[in-house]
Amino acid sequence: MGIPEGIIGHHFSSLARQNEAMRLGMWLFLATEILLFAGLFTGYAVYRFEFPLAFADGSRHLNLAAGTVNTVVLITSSFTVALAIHFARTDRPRAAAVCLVLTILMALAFLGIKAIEYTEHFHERALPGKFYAFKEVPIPGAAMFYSLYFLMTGLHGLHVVIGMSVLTWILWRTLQGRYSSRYYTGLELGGLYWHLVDLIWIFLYPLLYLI
Amino acid sequence: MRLSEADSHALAGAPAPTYLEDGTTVMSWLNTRDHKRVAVLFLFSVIFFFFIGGVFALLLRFKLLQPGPFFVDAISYNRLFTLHGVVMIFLFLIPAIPSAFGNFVLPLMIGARDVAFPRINLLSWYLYWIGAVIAIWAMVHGGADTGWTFYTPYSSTSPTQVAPILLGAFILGFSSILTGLNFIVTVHTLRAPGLSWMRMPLFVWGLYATSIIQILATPVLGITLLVVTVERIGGFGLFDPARGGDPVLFQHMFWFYSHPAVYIMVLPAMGVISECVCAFSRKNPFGYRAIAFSSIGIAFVGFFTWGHHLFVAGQSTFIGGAFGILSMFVGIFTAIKVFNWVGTLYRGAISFKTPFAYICGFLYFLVFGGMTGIALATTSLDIHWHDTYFIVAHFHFIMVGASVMAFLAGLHYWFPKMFGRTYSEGWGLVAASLIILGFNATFVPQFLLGNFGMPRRYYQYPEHFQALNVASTAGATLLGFGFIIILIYLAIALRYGERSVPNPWGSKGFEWMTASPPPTHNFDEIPTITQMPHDYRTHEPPGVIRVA
Amino acid sequence: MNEFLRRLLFLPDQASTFARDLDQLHFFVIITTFVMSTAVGLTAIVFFVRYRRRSETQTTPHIEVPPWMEALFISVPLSLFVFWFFLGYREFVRQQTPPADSMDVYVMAKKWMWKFAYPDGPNAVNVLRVPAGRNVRLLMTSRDVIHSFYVPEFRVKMDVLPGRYTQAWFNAVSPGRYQILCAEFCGAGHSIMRGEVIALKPQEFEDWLAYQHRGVVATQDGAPTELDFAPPLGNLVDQGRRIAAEQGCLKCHSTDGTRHIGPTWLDLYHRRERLTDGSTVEADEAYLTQSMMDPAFRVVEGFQPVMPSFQGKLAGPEVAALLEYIKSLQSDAVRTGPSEGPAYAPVRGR
Amino acid sequence: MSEESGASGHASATLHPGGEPGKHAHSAIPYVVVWIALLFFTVLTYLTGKQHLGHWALFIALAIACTKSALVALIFMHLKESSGMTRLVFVTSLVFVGLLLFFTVGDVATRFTPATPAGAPFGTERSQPEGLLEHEMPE
Repeated sequence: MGIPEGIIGHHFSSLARQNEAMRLGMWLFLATEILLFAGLFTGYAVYRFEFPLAFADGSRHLNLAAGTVNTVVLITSSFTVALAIHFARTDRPRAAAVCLVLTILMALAFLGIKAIEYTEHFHERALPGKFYAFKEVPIPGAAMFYSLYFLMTGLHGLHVVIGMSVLTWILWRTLQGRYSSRYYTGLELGGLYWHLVDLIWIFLYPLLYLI
Repeated sequence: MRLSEADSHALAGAPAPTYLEDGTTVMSWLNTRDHKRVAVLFLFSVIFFFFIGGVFALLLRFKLLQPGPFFVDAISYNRLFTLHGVVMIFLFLIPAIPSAFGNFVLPLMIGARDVAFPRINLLSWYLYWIGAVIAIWAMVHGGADTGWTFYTPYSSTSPTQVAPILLGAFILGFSSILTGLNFIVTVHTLRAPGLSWMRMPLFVWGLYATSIIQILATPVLGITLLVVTVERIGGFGLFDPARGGDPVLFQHMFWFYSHPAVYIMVLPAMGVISECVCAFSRKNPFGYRAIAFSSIGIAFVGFFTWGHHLFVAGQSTFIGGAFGILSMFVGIFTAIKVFNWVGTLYRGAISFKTPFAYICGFLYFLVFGGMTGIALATTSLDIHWHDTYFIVAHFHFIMVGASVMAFLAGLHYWFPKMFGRTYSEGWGLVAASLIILGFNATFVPQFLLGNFGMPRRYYQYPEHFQALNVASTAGATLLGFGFIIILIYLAIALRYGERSVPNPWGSKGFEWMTASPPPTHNFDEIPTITQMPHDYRTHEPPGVIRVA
Repeated sequence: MNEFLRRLLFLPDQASTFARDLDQLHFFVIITTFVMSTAVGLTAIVFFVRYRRRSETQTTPHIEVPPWMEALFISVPLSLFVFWFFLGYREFVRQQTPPADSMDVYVMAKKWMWKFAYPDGPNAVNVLRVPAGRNVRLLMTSRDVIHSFYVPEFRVKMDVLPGRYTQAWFNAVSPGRYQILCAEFCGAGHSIMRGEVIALKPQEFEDWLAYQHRGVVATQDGAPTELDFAPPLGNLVDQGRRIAAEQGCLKCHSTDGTRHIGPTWLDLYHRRERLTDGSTVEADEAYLTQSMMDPAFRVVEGFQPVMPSFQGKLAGPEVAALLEYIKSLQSDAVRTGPSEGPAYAPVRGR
Repeated sequence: MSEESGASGHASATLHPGGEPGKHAHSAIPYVVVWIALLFFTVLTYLTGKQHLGHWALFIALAIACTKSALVALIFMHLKESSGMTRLVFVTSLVFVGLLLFFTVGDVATRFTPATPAGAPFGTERSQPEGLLEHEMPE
């Protein structure tokens, strides 16, 4: 009937109850992720308050086009993940798999564009902390902006990599026919994680690129 | 589903073996999904680290017998107090009650067969050990000398092994998060039929509130430690004053976790006391709702008060006042609990057993420790007391006086439940009085030292502080003896103790609904709950397994 | 009563204007704490005895707290705590807000010493001289890690942060000596990072200031005052300055970076100097000591070998004091000339 | 928080459509609409961001970002149709982010900030003696 053997734990009374538990667990985990980033956002708020000019200048030297393209890429990948869940839910595993492949490709594209940006910064010596030697923005505080930029995008990039690995694993399970209208919680949880990655970027984009 | 030995026994019609008998190989423990076994693994781990931390403490106290250089050099002394703090907080206090006792009795109390995510539960224990091993590795390779608070810029410039300790604490944070996550989901989805929120045992309320803090606060510590690690290893971070960084920002982020973390240590302790007070006075809780909601209140308001650690740290006067008054409200919730515990005794049937001795200690230490906490939060008094031994004494009153007393109360209360054996009551009372006496002798002089003006983390101190320091060291020795006695008689009881009846205390807490020790799957049939916990209007002789 | 409680609680002397007020609050808080804890404890003990278990089959009635009692449980401690807070916060604001007429002293903390500089010139290491009965504001910053300026007798404590200024103030009520302790952990020397506040009679303080102003170059006239005898801790720099003046070092070596007959002492310590023979040397203790004893052996490029040997003229401790004095002369530390300290008006909040 | 989720098994079935497989047809149209809306808001934030609107810029950017994330959370992440508890978890986490931000920035904004001495190796823009911030940003 589409529910693989051994899906329900012995301690749960029903699959619905177990799904509810897993979903709640995932949301709690996402809450911890949000608070993980909250630390960096706090640092950002404090230093933007202390160094408004340096932040404006530093922001203007980021690659706005690349940032915007990346935003579109991530939003679209979020969309395809939502579609993948939709297709699994309506018993169309092949379409779901295609959507997941698209998502993973977009994740790779995101990382590629980010890598290009990082390379540019490296050549300009617009590096964080003590490595900062960017000639165009010599004012104090700019090093702090770049520290924050690298910490925030770096941690976010790490999450993209993790999300991508999770989605690859889920793609594999989808291809095995694990998910259907009867049971798709695994896919859904992976999707939630990916949406969170998107959610964080939605805030990083205006805060870093559009000051 | 794995067909366990318990199942095969049940099929054969024999009484189900206890969880202790269901597999005796090492792998059956290391690869268990049973919340009770994970709890026992945690229990032995935290006790192990408690003694390690205790040895550090005694070495520190020994050095402080003399005002000048003595016994160890300054750097070793600094490493010792750092390790004492790190071990006691991250490896003992935070996991002690939730991960050991919570894991064991929470599913029993809510009539569940296991926690929601048994594998994650086991993972939490492994993460604990990974974190611990990294921390131990760092200790062996020179340790760190920053204090457990890791204040920057000292921690980003100290030549010692700070990075691995930070990493260890980061991983231990993960372990703590996973336990909290598991508990919240378990409470939401696995309660037995009839167990409404307003019938949940108070210990479960305490653990639920604790879990909220673990979920919301621990990640902030994680990112803070990560940023310091990046600053140390990578040379860039957010706290370097040479590049406009603000060391006070670190303190804000650190205490955003570490103040609520105090409640991670104390809320489960309060839950244990709520259970024990009812069980040993054989009385329903005086104010069930008040105790339950004040746990949630503490979890919530506990987040609004972190700035009272920064009154003299360069924080603004205005925000200091805001944090000061918000801190007063946390005190109220604790006061409500204390009054209700005392109220529970009214017209009860009090039996002065070993756990009850710890309850008395707990009440006294919590009231005194808590009131000095309120005094500290009055802002101006904190100026003189901040970073002196007064603070040291205050938080030891809360952490040792309240949390460790509750840990010991729970250990004695649930010992028959966990291992099906009884311990020597006489030795129990001897150790309890020794510990309560030793504790006072250790930390009351430290309050006075703080008043006198001795800053904390002092290797050498002006000579006029010596008398009080000697008194404190003498008390610590007594305290150490007390703990060793407990270790000995419990170890003996574990092996040679008399078999306990299923409910030796005649308690009507829900965890006693099943056998002691419980079978692997906890209940042959999931019970239906029809009443509040600790309803002593009727009597059933101890030893009868109630199926409610 | 005040004195009795103070001694009972092991509080140090009340040597500043607000120490006494704070202690009153302290006593009030501690006494209410004791009264409340005792009340709770006695109630519990009465219950222990009155309601001890009489039989193993005893049952108990179901009693729930009446709402009015719950309200009492909340309102009584809450009003008490809020009352404490407002008493305390009033005092806190007073402590955090230096009066406008304060005399300013800059404090620079570093591992593990305190440097004090007065806006109009003199500076000192580990010894803070202030006039008694006058408001003194400290503007403090650190060169390395966080320290904390703590004088128990004044009930004053304030963290000293790198990268920004914090302030504290006090008013010493009577002349005397009070220990300064570092209260924020700062490393191996944390517990010996001590200094001393010497509160002087106003006239003595003026004399001391004038003496400092007359400068280090002038020879001493008149009998040495008590002030000249350095306190036991951390006075090497002061001694070194006096020796430098007495021995005439400062006739050739400047301390403010200007070029004179000999190399300036400012920032000399650990400076790499190029020598006349083309090699370089780091001006560490060894080189500095050697230059006092055998000046012509290694001469810095651009200077003439005119310095006399001080072999036999300087005792060992005096050399050490001189070295400490030279070490203390760091341009980013405390200035010798009139200070270009921070403008004290807060940037915002006009 | 007092919902009887633990005691009543049937309640959870309504919490999520996954509990009742295949009962009602699920439509993909909301996802497409949200996707287009997200792209629209991205363009909007890009355009307003390039105007450098001074004090309002941050406010507008954050308002748009909040709208976008609300869309993602409600539709893509199915928060609209989830149980009250998951919503509570999400909202609580945001509240605590706000808490951390509010008090920390509140501290920095109300601190005693003496002007730093000229040539000091530290100090922030706000601590410059001249009213540097009165000027608008360059460009």
